Amino acid sequence: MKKIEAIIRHFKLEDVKNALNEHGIHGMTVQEVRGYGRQKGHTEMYRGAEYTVDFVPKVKIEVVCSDDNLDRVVDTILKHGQTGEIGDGKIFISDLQDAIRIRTGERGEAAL
Amino acid sequence: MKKIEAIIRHFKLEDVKNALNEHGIHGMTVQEVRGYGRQKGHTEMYRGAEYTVDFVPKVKIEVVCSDDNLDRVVDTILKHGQTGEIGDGKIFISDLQDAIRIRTGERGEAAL
Amino acid sequence: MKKIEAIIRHFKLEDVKNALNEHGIHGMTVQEVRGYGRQKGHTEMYRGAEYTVDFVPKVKIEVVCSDDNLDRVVDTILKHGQTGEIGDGKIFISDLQDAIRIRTGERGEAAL
Amino acid sequence: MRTSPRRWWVGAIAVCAALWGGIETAGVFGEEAPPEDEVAAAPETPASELDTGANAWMLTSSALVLFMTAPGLAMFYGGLVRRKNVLSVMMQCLFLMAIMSLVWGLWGYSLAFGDGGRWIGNADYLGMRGVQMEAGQAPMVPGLGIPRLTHMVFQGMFFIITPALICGAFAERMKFSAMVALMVLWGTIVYTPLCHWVWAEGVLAFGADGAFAGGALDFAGGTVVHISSGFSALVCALVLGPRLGYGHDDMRPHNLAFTSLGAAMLWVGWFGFNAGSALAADGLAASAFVVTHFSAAAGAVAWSVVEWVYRGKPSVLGAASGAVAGLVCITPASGFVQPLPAMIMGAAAGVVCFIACAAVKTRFGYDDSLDAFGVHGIGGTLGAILTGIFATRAVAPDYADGLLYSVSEGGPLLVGQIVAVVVTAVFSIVVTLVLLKVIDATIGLRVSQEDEMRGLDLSEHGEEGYIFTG
Amino acid sequence: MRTSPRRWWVGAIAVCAALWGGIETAGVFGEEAPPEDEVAAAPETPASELDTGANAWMLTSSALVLFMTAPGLAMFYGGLVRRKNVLSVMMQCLFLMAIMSLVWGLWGYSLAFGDGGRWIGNADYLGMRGVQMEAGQAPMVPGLGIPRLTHMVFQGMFFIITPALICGAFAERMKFSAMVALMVLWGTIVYTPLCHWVWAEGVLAFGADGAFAGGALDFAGGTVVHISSGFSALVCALVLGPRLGYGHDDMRPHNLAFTSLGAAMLWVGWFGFNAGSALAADGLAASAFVVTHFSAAAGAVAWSVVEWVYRGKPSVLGAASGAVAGLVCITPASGFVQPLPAMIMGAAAGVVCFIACAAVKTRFGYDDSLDAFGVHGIGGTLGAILTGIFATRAVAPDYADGLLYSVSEGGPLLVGQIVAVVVTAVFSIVVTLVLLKVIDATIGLRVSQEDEMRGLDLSEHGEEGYIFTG
Amino acid sequence: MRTSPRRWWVGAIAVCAALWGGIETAGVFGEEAPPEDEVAAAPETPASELDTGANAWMLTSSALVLFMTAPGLAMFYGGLVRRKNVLSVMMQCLFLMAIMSLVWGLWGYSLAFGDGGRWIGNADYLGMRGVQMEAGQAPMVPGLGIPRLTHMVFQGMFFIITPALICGAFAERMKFSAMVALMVLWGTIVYTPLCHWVWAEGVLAFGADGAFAGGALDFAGGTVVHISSGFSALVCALVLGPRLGYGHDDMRPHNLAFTSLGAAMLWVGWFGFNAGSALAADGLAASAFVVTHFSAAAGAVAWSVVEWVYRGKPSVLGAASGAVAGLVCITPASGFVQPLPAMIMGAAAGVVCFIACAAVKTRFGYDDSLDAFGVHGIGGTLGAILTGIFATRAVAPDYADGLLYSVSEGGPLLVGQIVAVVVTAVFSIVVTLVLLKVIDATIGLRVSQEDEMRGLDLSEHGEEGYIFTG
Ligand SMILES: Nc1ncnc2c1ncn2[C@@H]1O[C@H](COP(=O)(O)OP(=O)(O)O)[C@@H](O)[C@H]1O
Ligand SMILES: Nc1ncnc2c1ncn2[C@@H]1O[C@H](COP(=O)(O)OP(=O)(O)O)[C@@H](O)[C@H]1O
Ligand SMILES: Nc1ncnc2c1ncn2[C@@H]1O[C@H](COP(=O)(O)OP(=O)(O)O)[C@@H](O)[C@H]1O
Repeated sequence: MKKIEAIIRHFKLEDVKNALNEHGIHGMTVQEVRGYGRQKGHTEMYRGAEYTVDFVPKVKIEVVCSDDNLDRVVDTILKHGQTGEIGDGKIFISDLQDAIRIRTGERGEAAL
Repeated sequence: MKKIEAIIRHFKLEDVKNALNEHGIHGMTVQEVRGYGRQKGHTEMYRGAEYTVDFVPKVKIEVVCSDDNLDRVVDTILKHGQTGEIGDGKIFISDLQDAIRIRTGERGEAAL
Repeated sequence: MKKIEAIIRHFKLEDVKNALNEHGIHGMTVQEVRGYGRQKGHTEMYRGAEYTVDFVPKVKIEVVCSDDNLDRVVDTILKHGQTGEIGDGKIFISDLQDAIRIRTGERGEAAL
Repeated sequence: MRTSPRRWWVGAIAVCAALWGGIETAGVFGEEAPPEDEVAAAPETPASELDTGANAWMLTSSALVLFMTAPGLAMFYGGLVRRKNVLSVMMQCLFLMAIMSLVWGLWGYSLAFGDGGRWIGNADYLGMRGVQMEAGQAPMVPGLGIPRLTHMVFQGMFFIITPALICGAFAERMKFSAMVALMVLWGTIVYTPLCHWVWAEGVLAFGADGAFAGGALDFAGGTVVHISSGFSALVCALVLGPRLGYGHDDMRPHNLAFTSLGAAMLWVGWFGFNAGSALAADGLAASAFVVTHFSAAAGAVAWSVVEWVYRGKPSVLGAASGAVAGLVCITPASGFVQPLPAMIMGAAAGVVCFIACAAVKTRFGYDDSLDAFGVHGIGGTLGAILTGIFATRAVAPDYADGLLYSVSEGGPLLVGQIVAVVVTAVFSIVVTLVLLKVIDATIGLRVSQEDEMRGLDLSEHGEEGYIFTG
Repeated sequence: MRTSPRRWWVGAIAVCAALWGGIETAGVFGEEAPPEDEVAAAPETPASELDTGANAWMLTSSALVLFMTAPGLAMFYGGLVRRKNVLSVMMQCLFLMAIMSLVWGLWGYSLAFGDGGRWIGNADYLGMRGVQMEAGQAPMVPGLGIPRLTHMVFQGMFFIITPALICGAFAERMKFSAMVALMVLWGTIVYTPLCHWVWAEGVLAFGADGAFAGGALDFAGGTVVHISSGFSALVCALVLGPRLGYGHDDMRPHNLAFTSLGAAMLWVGWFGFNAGSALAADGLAASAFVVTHFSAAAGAVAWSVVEWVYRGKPSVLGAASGAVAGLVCITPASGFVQPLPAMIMGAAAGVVCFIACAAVKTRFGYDDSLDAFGVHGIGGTLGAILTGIFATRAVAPDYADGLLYSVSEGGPLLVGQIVAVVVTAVFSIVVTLVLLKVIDATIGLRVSQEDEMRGLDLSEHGEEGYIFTG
Repeated sequence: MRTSPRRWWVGAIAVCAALWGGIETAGVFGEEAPPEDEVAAAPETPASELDTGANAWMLTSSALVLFMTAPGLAMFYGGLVRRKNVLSVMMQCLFLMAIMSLVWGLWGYSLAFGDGGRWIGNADYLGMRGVQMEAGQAPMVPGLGIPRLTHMVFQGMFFIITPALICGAFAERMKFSAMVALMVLWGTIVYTPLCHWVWAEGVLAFGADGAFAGGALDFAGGTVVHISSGFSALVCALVLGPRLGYGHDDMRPHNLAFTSLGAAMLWVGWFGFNAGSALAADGLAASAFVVTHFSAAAGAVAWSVVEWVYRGKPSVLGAASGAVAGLVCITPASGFVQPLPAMIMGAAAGVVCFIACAAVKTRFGYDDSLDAFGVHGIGGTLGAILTGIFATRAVAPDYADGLLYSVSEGGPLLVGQIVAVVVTAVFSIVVTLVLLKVIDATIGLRVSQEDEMRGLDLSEHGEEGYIFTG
């Protein structure tokens, strides 16, 4: 099994989710993150003080899938997460040893 | 060492934490996530507009433990995170190469 | 490639980010987490009710880097994340199979 | 109330006629002469001329009392619940502002202030007849410098906030529909008679013919507003039972910034509540304003200090709660006591209500979610009793000295105060209990477990309070 | 307006002179005698003595109307947008409070209320001449018990909130600079003439010489405030086009707690708006206060109930919107109708505005972000028409009965009301359209796509609304 | 003050007696005759009859001024700190509302307004003797249409907000206990004498016998409120030192939505502050209301425009700060200047305070967390000086023309204004410094480093502002 973590733009989340869903991926977990990278942050001014804000709000999607599905997931995210501008984000792929469904105790791919 | 990520319901967090603690697991990291899966979301209405909200608020627990403790942690989460209703969540298990305690620089299981 | 997850104190984030940047690490992803560990929480009182809050706010940094850079990143975080007091946090290191830049589709270290 | 059951039907029928057939019922729309007795009353008080200063102050006070319910109470209570229920609380306040106003205009005011004898008003003011303008003139309240419209709307604001206070007891678990049904009935069956008993020469009015134990002093609503709502709240908390996970789950207030600001708004609005109850912009209004302020101040200090001593830290929730406790306690006394006794009353309320919320509730284990009973029931009772002690003819020469100043006058007064507390509490408890049972059997009182866990904002109203992502 | 183009230049020049050369222009600073016609007017009304009660109420009302714009509207609107635009909305309200006040003081009041004939005021009050104090005396408004300063500042608060209402239509996408330019021009070219037409014996004033169709009744601003802003808002929504991602992205209100509290503040402040429009603290003010309250109440109930029936759940946004709709609808009628008709008007507004927001907008697909047209345009139009039906001489003997009470009087009145609606709407639409085109060609109306996506708080103001981390 | 040290002890002893032995001290509870001199004063001003309009306005104003401290200032300041300190700021405001009111009622009012000579009041009003009602009558303020109770409570609201303003300087690091001690002492030792000097025919009162340089004009508290608090704030900032991580950590305001709304509330409340200072509902009140409004407007525009020009973007924090700066600046002048000069004063304040906050503070590096000195100290000083320039007998015939209108009168006036600024500043600085040193040596001023990092909400009050999880 694979764990795919993708850091994408907020307004792409809905599209990516729907596309994954259409490709048969019906589970994922999402969280708010702040990213630092090539995409520049901005400055803010409060009375006398200027603050440089380097972190940009992003969304992180985690999808666990079978090895077979890996490419499908990655391609879908690539396709639907892209704008072509700096800051589109990354996909990170790692191995997963096991998955368990808490409700039933099912293990492995059956748990997804 | 293993890294255990469990996505559970909010109101189970306290129980799971206490149970892990009783089983000698004294460290974990928790974050707010939103999950998409079999559990249905809901619709919201704002004047003319209807929004379908597919993501459900969940909590993600991360526990890093020695290989020996893996089963104990998994069993505890399974037992205390269960309601039997759809949406109880998942446990994901992966290998961890190393852990370091920032305060002391200790490595490996000593860092936990 | 390696994935380094570090749980640190909020007010160390700026220092760690700058130090990593100086060491040539120009990308990272950050999230708000709550940690449970040796560092004690606190109690809060609301009229008649007392609540024990065991979780302490922390920041989690995720850095993906090449195997070569691993030590540099770890050392930097260790150096700049330390206060010496309980609760400085942990660094967790794991293997990463692949990284992809969504904007371009580049893979591997080129994606970072 | 039970002595005149016929009147209820008269009222109900009349109001329906007024409403649905109203377009034809010219009287409702202003072309009929005012009711006879109002006309008759006029000659008695030829001096009842408009005092624009009084009217200005009373309109301002009306706005201030509405301001108490929302944003004030909505923010105060809204901050105390969990995030997932913040809107349900605000909705209760906002909807009560609306529905209770309609009830008040249609039949509430008439039942409360119609000149109907000792138990209940009459149909004179149904649908605003005799209240609204006639031939370009607004009927005046005999003996006062304000139009009856002003009196009606000022009192109507009390009719809103009283049920809204009760909502604190069943927050986070009651069905919205059941809440609406309860409050319309409660307002009609509990509030309007009580209001009549105390403020319209009824059976609890000081010095009224045939008043129980000589009647009681209640300047701005210790019995009518706080004891009635407080004890009804207790009944609600007991009948509905505790929230799921009470005592176990994290039920910390989700937004104490809101609660602090809401408490301050209540404090500001309360000047309208108490000083407005002078029904004039005179020295008595100023005095009521001052004692209200000092009692709130002393309550906030007292609760904070008790916390400081017993728990090591003064909390802003404590200061806010203490201020409200002080405000509740001074309410019945505000037209009868001097400034320094007001400080003592506020301080007493801060301490006593702290104990009620922190110790008594814990011991008995009921879940009065936002301490509606602990603050309003207990604070109101304390205020009613202390009024019997600290009232003075120096402030209100036509009434009576309290026990501190005169044993001969104060003794009977204190008895009257206690009788009024008991009557109000028992009446509120009994009727509320009956109403809850009826509603439980018909509509049902509580939301489902699943809905309660998901939060009432989503399950009852299909909305979320805050959307901070994106 | 087009009949007296010369006046514009007179005004503009005079105001510049007053401002920049003002230090020398002693008159501006108070040493010159009041303008001739004001002095001349005085003898006509020797009875114009200060009524401290009226003045107290009008100052209070002025504060209440400012309170409507901010915190009220700022909180109401601010909660409805997405998190990333909350400050931009608040900035619009706050900055309009500032800039419109300056415009009003410098030339707006003079253009609106100067005694200049049927189309526009004159230069009499430019730079506050004839308004400000002279020799320790504040000039009075002839026939009223209040100083002209009070009248000016009360009316000035309307000059603030009217453009602020429009902001709801183009929220989340308009350039701040364009907004400022638009509103200064709009206030001068649309608002001041309209205000003159309706409230200064102009072409829409009931019973004024040469008024269109006999003129219309508008007690507190159905045409001047709500129809003008509502239809201008529609034009803005159409010209600017929908927000990026409209109909696709998540555009749920980010803070309905704010919106609920803001609605309550609007409700409270509206007492100043409507009852203050009596310009006195008399029975009429009380009556206006009462009908305002009842209409808001009925609106909130009606909208909620419609939602409840058609969508299964009553929402707090619905109750809040309904209350505002009821308040809008009663505004023109508030000095002319009785309490029960006010309930009917509020209920009608609740239903009609719900349909406008939920069905009409969806069908036509324009993006009136916060329903400025749906609530103010539609609600204001409804109110103006219903005034022609429910107005009664029982409340305002000097005016006319509506259709319900008298066909002979009510028929013409209704025609006058409809004409006023049409004139106001057409005038507002045309001028707003021209202004938008001009601004689009010069400053540009919309922020860049990138800025819109990043949110206006950051891109236009360099700030963030909430920083909850750390 | 130093000339009558004996009086302090008299006061302290009397108040203790009044409080603890109070139950027996009948006088405190209203049965004793008013103090001799009050009775004696009455015959002089037989015309001092109750003006209900004035009283209505003054009670409203009192409510408005309290509204400024909380929710107004609490929200304004609360939004400016970091999330972890939001409650600590709100607690300061709420607790000061409470504790300062008690101090004012017990001895503050008597020291400030007792007829005690040039330096300090006397014991006449200790514990509300001579203020509270006697035999059903509220003692009147000689020469005014309002009861002394009204005067007392109105002035008491100033006694609350002044120390609350100082809190901006030491936000996020001062011990709560130290804050309480400081403010009780500061109120007694700094505020009450200053108030007496300026408003009770003391050494800074314009035209008073033996006033320094002929005294100064201060209508609503430029010296008493803003300069005193502003300079004391500077001392606090310097003595406490900067916050941990100042200049390095992220200290952005955590909730500018709150700050914007709070600023609007301050603006609304300020009408009570300034127009209420007329102590009547007359033309002067209207004038003060108008100039207050215009100055706020000009301040908001000016600050925003300066930001726009120099930094590229106008910010809502800028607009809000500018409005407050304009309000501060007009405060001393509000009963003496005309509308257009008020606009100039507001604009000047917007620019000058911007420089003070953005440039001066940065250069000198002190950490005045929320710019209490930059806005109130600088803005108050500017206002006091400009009063000497723009004051005119057209508004206040009994006082003096400023430099703009008359060199012969304005010159000396300006000197008097400057002397008053210097005296107030020096007095405030010196006493505040001493108080801080004493408190530092006893209670300690700052929380521990650990507590500061954890945030004062948790460490000082055991609470959290927002709990958005779950
Ligand atoms: N080395 C890294 N480790 C973890 N996350 C990273 C890393 N580099 C970038 N990211 C994440 O990816 C996001 C996008 O990266 P950025 O360099 O701005 O644009 P792009 O991916 O288009 O080159 C960042 O905001 C950050 O969240
Ligand atoms: N493939 C997946 N990858 C990552 N997270 C998942 C995946 N599937 C489910 N989840 C997470 O598990 C949660 C529960 O899943 P769901 O299908 O609703 O219920 P159940 O686990 O009881 O079958 C989801 O809300 C989501 O957070
Ligand atoms: N076993 C663990 N798994 C995951 N996270 C952990 C674990 N132990 C500790 N943490 C994280 O590290 C943080 C610091 O740990 P703590 O024991 O308090 O201090 P220290 O690291 O100095 O010993 C915790 O708040 C938690 O977020």
